[in-house]
Amino acid sequence: MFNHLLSLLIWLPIVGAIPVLLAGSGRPNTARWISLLVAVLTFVLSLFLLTQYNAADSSKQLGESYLWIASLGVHYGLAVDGISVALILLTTFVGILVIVGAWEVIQNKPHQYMAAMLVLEGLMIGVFCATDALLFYVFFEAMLIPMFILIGIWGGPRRVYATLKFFIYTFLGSIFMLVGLIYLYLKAGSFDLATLAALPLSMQEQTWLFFAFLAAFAVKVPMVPVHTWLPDAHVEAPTGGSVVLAAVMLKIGGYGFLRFSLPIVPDAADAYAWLVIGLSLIAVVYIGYVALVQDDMKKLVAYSSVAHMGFVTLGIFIAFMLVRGTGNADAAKLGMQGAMVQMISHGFVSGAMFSCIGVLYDRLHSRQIKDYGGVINVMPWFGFFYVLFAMANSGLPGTSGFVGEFQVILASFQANPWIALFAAFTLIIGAAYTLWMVKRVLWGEVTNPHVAEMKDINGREAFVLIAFAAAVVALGVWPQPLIHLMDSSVSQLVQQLGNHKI
Amino acid sequence: MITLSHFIVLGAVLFCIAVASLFINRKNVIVLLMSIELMLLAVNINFVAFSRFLGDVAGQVFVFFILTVAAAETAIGLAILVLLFRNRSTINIAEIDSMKG
Amino acid sequence: MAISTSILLVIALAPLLGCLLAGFLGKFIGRAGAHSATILGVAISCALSMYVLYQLCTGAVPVYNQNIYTWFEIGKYTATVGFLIDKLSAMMMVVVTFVSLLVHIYTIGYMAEDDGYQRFFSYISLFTFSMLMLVMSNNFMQLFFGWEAVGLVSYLLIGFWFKRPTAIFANLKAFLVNRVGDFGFLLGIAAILYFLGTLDYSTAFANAPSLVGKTLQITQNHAWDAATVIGVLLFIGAMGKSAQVPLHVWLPDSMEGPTPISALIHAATMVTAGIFMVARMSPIFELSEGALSFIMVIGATGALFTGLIGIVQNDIKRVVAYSTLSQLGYMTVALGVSAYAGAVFHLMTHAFFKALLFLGAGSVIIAMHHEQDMRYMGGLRKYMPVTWITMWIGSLALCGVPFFAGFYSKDAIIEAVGESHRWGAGYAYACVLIGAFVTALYTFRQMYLTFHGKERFTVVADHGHGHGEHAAHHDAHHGDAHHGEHHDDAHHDDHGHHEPGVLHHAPKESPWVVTLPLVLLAIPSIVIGAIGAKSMLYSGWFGEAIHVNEANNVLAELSHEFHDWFSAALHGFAQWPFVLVALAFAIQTYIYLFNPAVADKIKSALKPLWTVLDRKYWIDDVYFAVFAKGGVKLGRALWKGGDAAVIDGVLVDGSASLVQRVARGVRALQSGYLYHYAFAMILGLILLLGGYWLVGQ
Amino acid sequence: MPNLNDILIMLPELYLVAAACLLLLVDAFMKAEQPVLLGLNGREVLHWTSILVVLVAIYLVISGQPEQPVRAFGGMFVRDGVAEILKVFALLCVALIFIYARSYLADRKLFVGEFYTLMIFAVIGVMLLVSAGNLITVYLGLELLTLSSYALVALNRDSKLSSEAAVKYFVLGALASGMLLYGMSMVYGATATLDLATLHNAAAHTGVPNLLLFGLIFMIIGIGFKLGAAPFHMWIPDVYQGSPTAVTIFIGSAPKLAAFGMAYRLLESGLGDLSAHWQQMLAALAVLSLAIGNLVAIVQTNLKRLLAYSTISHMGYLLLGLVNAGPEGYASALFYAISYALMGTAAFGVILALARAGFECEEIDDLKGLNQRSPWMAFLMMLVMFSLAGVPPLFGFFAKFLVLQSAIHAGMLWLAIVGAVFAIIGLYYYLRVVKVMYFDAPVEGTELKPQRDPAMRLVLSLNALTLLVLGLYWGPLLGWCKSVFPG
Repeated sequence: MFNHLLSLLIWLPIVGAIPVLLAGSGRPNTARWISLLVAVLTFVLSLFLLTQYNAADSSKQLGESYLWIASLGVHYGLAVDGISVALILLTTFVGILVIVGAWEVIQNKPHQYMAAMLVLEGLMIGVFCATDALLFYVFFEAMLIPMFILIGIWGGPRRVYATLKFFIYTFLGSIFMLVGLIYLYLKAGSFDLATLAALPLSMQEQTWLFFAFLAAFAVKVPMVPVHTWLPDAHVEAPTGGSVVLAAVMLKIGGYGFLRFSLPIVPDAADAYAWLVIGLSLIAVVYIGYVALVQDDMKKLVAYSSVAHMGFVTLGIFIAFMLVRGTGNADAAKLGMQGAMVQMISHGFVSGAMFSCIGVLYDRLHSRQIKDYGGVINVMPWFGFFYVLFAMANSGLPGTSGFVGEFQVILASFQANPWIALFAAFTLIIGAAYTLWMVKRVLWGEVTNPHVAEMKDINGREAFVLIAFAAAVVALGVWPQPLIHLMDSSVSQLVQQLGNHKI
Repeated sequence: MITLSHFIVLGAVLFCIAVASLFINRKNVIVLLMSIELMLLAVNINFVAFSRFLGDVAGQVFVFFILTVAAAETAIGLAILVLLFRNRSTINIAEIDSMKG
Repeated sequence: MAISTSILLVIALAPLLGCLLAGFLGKFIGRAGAHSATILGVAISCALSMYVLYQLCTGAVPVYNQNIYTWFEIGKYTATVGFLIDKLSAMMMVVVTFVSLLVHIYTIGYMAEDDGYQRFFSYISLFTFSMLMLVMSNNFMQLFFGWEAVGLVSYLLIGFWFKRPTAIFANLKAFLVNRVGDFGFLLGIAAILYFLGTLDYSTAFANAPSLVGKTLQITQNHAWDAATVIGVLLFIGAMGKSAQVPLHVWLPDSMEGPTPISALIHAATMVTAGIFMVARMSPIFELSEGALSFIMVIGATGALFTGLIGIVQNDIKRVVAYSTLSQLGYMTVALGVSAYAGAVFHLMTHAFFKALLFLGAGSVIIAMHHEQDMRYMGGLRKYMPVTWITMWIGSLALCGVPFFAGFYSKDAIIEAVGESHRWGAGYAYACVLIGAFVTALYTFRQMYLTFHGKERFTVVADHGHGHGEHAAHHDAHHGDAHHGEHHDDAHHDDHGHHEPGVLHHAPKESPWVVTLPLVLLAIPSIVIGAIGAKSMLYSGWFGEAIHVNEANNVLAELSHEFHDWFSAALHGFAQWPFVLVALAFAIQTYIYLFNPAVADKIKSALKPLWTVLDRKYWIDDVYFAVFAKGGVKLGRALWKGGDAAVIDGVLVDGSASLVQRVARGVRALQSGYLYHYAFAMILGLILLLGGYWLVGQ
Repeated sequence: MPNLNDILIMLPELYLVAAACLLLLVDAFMKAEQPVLLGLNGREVLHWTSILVVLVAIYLVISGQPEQPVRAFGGMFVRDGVAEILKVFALLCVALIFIYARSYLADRKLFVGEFYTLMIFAVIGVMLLVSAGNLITVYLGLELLTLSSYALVALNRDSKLSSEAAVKYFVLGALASGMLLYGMSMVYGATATLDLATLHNAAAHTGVPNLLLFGLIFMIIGIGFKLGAAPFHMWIPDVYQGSPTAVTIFIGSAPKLAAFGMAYRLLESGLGDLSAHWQQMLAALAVLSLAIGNLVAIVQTNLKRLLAYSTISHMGYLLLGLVNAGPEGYASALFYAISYALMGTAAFGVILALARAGFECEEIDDLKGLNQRSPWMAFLMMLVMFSLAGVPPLFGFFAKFLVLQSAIHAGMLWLAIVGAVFAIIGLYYYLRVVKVMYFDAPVEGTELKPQRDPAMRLVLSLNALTLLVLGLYWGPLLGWCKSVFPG
């Protein structure tokens, strides 16, 4: 079984979606239970990664490779390193929670919703496992389909605009990557990522390829200025969609940078690191201000996601300045680890924030901040979680939100104090937009009579929020296990950064 | 002396007339059918001329095929014309524009 | 023998356990359960802290410095969680847990009628845990954890009465202003990691001398001294947490929280974290004259100018709050002149007497049915003698009257500033000296307004027949309050609703749970100075914990003149500070006991000055306009202008609609006419021929 | 002289001609409405017999396939791997169309024998065209295909749109074949041969006289017209819209395979040495097709018209493969043509399945709320749409991937980027169809259920699911495509 653990992880949810679909709209509960079963099974399977994966070994593990397209030499190649393992665990973890979170909330065709979620989960796991660029691309793009459906069917009033924007935006970015990949394939005769990483490329080639990759991943992360699909997608998506989108899908952008931009075009990435760093800092400051004035909770959290993902790109690209500029590989590792931890943490925190907003939305059917106020009076338990996640979102130490930002800021300072200065601005602006929202939603007198009728969270919601809270706090109090898991992989990546290709 | 060029130029002129009448004529579908015939005839002249000057009979054989097919084509064309007239009571091409965009 | 790790863990975790019990199982264990659990937790902490301090004092154990677990380890960079227990931290632990314990007890009385009883206990225990993590830390990461965690609890507690608009405004403000400080602090930590390569205190301090001569490249041809950069950045953190000018604006507003936490957090412990931190970092700060001068000037400014505002305040808690700002300024000045021990000593004495003053103020507030405006008080001494006396003790300590605790610490600071030759010391000296006078002015004014003179309130029986208007108001008030079943004296969150100066019961002395802490705090407020002065100030009691360069050691200079606590106190009567205090006492006694009208006359005579103080130098207004409103404006401009107009409007939707327009144009070519179609084919032919011809050329 | 071997080589075609004639007779003498065999009435017998005929033809094509390319009738007819693949898929398309079209035709009283025989004649044309070894065969095959198509387009004699479409198709088709012939005459004049193999060699010997290039340009117009590449695409939208859907589905599938075959025969087998010249021209046509097809599709409201413009854009992609002018490029173009044929049949198949008497289901809005009414049909259509849009893991993506790769390999990176950019624009209108099916509420009072024809449902499902299956496992098909173009 462990020989095919990765395949199993990918295909179990996807195949599991079939019986869910077959259950049909007539038997929603059957569909729900099957999907929960599948999600739980997948999660349990993914836990085996922890035992099967040897964190001390930096090479890719649990590999599977079959010739997929013989005439092109394309392989169905899967393998994981520490970073992938962490992200897969995040995916399967969130996978359960969105199923539970949607339990009775989704009344319209729940079987299709659950099936789409499961397919999405499998595809996302596939992205994190693929070692073949074409396979990666297939998973990367295929993800859009279930997400498109999720937002489009179960979304809010402007769902069509949002989902089309989401799909086309992402497609726009990735199609250029496809062209880049084909170019690489023709040059290397293989789509194998390791082969591509070893392929010598001139600076001009690297530059073009770098921007092709940037187009794909910058949209996915998303980085300023290609972030505007995210607020719309989040606002319109159903809660589960938002959770998956924020918690996992955005990470794929960051993951892509690690797998493509860094090893394949290191010199161009180094040459344009300033650009990515600059955009990341703009994301922190500019988006911080934009988030401040949002009237819609989901939009606010969506913008805050953009700002937080800025730390991911910052952490990844600061590594170039550190390795190549100052030769401080450990600091580069610090930044890179910070980026990784930030990815995982943001997965929990944003997922939790969106779940919280979902809880509110299910009661009042509004996401407008002004419709709320004084929620704590009627929903004290909810208030506890909301404050906890808000604090995590504003990077309070002791929660996971702090760890990554802390590491990235520390590393940035090593490269250039000014970068750290702008990055650290998130401390202020992040707290400002998050807590201002908390103030307007949670605190105060109940002014809206409908708010007065809201019931505190039920057991199912509590389960979701407790799970998120446990993850947020555990990671915040003791991040070392996660860091250890990724350590050797990150070291290897940092080492690769130093390799010149020209 | 009549050279190959003369035949080719004749074919070209006929062909151009046929093509031009295809889009200059805005009245009648029957004229279109005639233009098409003319176009094929221009081609035939080319083939025959080439065949004669190159000393290869294949070109002339081709002409037979073209003539045959042209007959079939005209038959179908006329049949369609009849249909058109039956359905729309006109064969004026300027009025056949219900599908566009 | 060494300090046992498990004891330290118990000290830190016992309050946390109490917090969790009271917080999560509050409903289940009930009010008594909640306060028992938390008090027990803190009491254990307090007792063990005292034991640890005792061990250290007797010299039975060496300094404890161990890591508990690794937080992260990346290459050569590690962050750990661990404890550094020396006399400095042990003293802080005792102060924190002791005041916390008393506040816990006090709370039983103060919050007796509040719905959020369990929640409150949970919060203050959480605070105790956080504060302990802060002071016990042996590294910068954990320090920052504690630093922010106390900020969180402060946020929660200021906004404890979350229905009050002012409270939830104040807590947001407090958190954000603190975050500005933390912003600097975090950069300071990053700078330490950059220059010293570690987050661990002992290694960092050991390496600190290597900072000399290092610079940080700021622009192409401009570099700053490394130690100064670190020092200033770290101190920015302290400015936020310890409410130094110009980041002091949150502290007065934080009085929106219940009084016990004003005493615990916003007077005795949390706000002194910055002072503690600078003292802890003394090996680094000692390397930078520039940073220390900066600290001194900031501190001195705060000491004087925030004190001035205290003179015009009418809210009893706000007077104490401004006095806290002023006293924090004193401590900071002491840090600035390298008199770290003086600062820490003042921190300790201040913790006791300021907690006392706050709790006393709270006791008055209970008696006044949550009326906090001193204009409606007066003559309370006969209703509540214990409060009256203890508050006087606190006030005298605050003013630095000889023999009281505050005298020893404050006088030492003033003299130390006088001794210092650091840049700006003259200004600082003037500030602290005038500050002493100002302190006395507002302190005595507060005491007189509250306890002496005429009663300026009226007692109206609660059975309000015949007081139709009042009754209606009263009922309306009951209707909208969430705990309508409670009686009047439980209205913590509604003082704005009261008719000012109208009470439904006569004021009476508070219950023993309230007065006991007052008494227990009054004792150290008198004696702790005399006990600690010699050792803590002049005998290097802190040992290695505080490092002062020989040249900067002003306290060493002073130590030559200090013989014992008694003679020092006698000597103090002949010093300028006491003269100023006595003068202030005379003035205020005249005005408030004998001729209250003078106060108003002075007020109108100095109207412009009064306005400046009343408006708090307009700093709050400017901040609100520039940062809050300006930030929102900026955000809106960026959103509407950047995201909505440029990116979405022009680039995204713009290109989409461009495509649509082009598509409509191209669509028109498909006219439906057969001859157009044929023409298109001919055009294609011409195109190909033309292209071929062009290429052929 | 023709011998038995020649006849055996051409057996599938000859068999089909015979079968078609037989069907014509059967149709003439069998009572259409009465039970004839096994309880089936005459029409149904005809229907199933036709399907059987086509399936047997597929068998004959595959089973008789020689190892090496062989030529018959003095080189007029070539039977090689390319021809085999194209014939198999063209016949397969016809078989699918027979299955899909039955209910549609029956609802419209078009369930007549002519449909079947004309279709079979048309596919014989396709087969001749793709097996052509001589310009004459090319012409004959092409005309057999197009003449049958004209008749098919006008099958619904009472429809105004059908007759209009037929006229347009006819006139433009005649113009195109006229140009093709004119080009052929020029090529003949330049090389003195009509045989493609000889032509290939002759072109190599004579160099590149202007006459030859002149002829090439005219021939490319003929090819462009058959493919429907801009600017020779104008007939496509109107014909797609005007024809009965049962015919549109044919025009959108098998003839595209034929067009590829024709391009391959004329350009590679005949004028392969001129590739440097025609590559540029095809590139220009490709760009125009991509632009016009994708752009105008955006503003369509009629589903058939939308698919028509989508065809134009897809032919642009197919040309991306052809411009490579190498075995790899031809393989990718062939792969593309096959994928397009399968997607086209599936797309129109869904429309056919949903259409009723009095309800054509040809407006995009007709599909509103399909997911509510018939989730399975919606799912199939969604697969087709995502495949057409080129979203992995569906078949259409890999086809696009391969042609982009060919273009880049041919050194035309810019062309690949143009293709990529227009793929994004194209995505929009496919998504719009999905949007209408999934996100819009159904119109009250409409039924929107598929026809109760189990064979059709099953085959249609298989057809659409194939797009997914081939997307996941397309290696063998690509291998087959590659194997027929020896490097």
